[in-house]
Amino acid sequence: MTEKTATRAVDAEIVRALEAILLVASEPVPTDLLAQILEQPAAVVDQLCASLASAYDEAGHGFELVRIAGGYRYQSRGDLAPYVERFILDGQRARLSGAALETLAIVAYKQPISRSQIASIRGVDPDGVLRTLQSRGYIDQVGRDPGPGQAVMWGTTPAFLEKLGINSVNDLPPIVEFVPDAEVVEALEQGLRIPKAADVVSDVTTDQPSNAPSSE
Amino acid sequence: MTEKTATRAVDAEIVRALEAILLVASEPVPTDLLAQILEQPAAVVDQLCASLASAYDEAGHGFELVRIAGGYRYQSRGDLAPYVERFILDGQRARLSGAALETLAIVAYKQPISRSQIASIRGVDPDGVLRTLQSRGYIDQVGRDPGPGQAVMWGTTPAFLEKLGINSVNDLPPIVEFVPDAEVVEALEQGLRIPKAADVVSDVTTDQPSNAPSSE
Amino acid sequence: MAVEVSTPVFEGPFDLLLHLILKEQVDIHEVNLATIVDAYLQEIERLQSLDLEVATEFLLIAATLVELKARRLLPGREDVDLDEELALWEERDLLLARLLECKTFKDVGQVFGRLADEADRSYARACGPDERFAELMPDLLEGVKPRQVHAAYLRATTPKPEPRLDLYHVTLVKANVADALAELLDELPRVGRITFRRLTRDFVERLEVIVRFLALLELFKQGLVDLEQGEKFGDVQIVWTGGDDRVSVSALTIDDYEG
Repeated sequence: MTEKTATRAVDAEIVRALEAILLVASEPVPTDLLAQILEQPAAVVDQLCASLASAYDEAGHGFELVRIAGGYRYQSRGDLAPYVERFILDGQRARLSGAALETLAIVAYKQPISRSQIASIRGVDPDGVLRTLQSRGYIDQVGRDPGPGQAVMWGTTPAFLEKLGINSVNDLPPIVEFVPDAEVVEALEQGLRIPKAADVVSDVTTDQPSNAPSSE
Repeated sequence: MTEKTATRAVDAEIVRALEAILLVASEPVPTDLLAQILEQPAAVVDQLCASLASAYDEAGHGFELVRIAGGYRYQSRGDLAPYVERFILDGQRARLSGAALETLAIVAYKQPISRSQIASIRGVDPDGVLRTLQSRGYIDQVGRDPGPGQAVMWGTTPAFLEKLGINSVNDLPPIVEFVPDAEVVEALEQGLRIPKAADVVSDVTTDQPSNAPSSE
Repeated sequence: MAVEVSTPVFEGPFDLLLHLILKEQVDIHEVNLATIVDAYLQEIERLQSLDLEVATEFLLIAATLVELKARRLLPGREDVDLDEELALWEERDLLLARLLECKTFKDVGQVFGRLADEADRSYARACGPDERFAELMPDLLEGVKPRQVHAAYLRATTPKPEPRLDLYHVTLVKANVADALAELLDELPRVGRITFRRLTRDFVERLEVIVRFLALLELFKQGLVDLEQGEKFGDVQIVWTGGDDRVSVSALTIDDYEG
């Protein structure tokens, strides 16, 4: 009994950490990984998750903690699906942004490729875009870099090939040695010119702060 | 009173829907969108979110609901960062340099602002810093100066608000709060004092022509 | 990533000046402008690889400081030219205002740093809807052809032209001691003797006059000119003593002034 009371005190912090980890996870987190991070036996983790799940049920939250695919994750409650559906239909952008398409193209041509390799090509943090692409099922984690750090490696999915109507990434137009296209050469040459009136107008209309991407 | 009780009943469902939607969102969800989906006035949504946030605080969860960059989102609690960082391998966040922070400060308070206006405040060429900030997505070109030269004007992005953990630039403290206090002003004034006749004599004796700028 | 212009210690002229005034000086009532000027000029000399714009900014502030300091060297104060006095005050107030503004944003920058550090400790949920809702997700790739993926790849991997920012709307005074020296070395041997007032009468910008004065001091130090002033506030007479041989700017070691 005394043992159990001591465990309870530790639990409070562990349970909060559990919630924090599960919240930021984008896929089910395996028990073993949770056990390792929280420095607790797997059995304890399972037990904590179970009681957390029933605590959410009792409190009547709109989300639940479920055990799925060998791990734990938060998800919205089934009865609230109509709201979630409305959110997905109303709230999602219907077009892949230019940045997302570029990132997808990099993954397609360079797979398997790590987040940091993508970052070094695009010059920006690709996390948000990768999440979007993954949530749409166009890319997925295809393994880990065997080197130090074991970075997650990304690749395209069969769904991606299907949407593009090709059988394999080899069917994508081949990449030849880089030759800057005319537009780029011109831009380099004109580095210091005043933009023409037409450019100015389009710049002003398209570059409002509110349109700036938030997580690309 | 009866009215209030009726509201409560509706609220329970709305609050659960709110939780479900926020759980599946991959970026901050604007009040207006929530209001539209939940068919509630925006003010009610804001109020519900606020009370939900404080309910989480009181319950001592490992996550919190915050208002950020014009919307609401779930995030892990700051004190649990050590656990979350163990989970997210690439969790290390890049810190901004002093120069980057100062430039960001100028852009945040003076936007839209041109490169040369920033240069005149900081006294140094801001191009490198501006490129860094733009590639991180914290600032963006928000248009062009209508005047001659049509300088590119810079402004902050939603990603900047997220980086600082604030909802809007209007939440930043008024700039007057940062104006150096009297002591500093006096020190600067004294430092750049134009001497009166009395000072002249003593200065002449100490300042030899050898103090003139030389190239050796 | 671009190389940020920075000196070992100070990031810019304001940085340096703020430091000199606010930190070096113990007793603010005993602040000696001469000390600041000397320390400032010394620091500028130490800076080897300043780019032109920063160097100009440093120089501009140095010029103002030198002018303030020169005030102390001038004999007698009874018949001060009111216009000049006023101009000097304006110059000083401008510098003061810029220093205050710079200090203000330095302080804001620190607050931003604290906010960012605090915000960095929290991680956002960004998971998105689970597979139960997959059907609802609009197909973002609808209509996208392999050719467009190819084009996007090329766009992503093509080095972007450095975003050059337009400068023409800025009327920066690009005064430079080296250029001033070159002009003086061309002009003075020809005229032999000239007053400072005449030498600078065509200049509109105050800074140009100051830079010309600095160049003249340089020549004086090198023993190429004599300077005479017959009376208080009288014209400064400049006499070329460098002989008839052409002296080139490169023969004078003035590297520190160049951008």
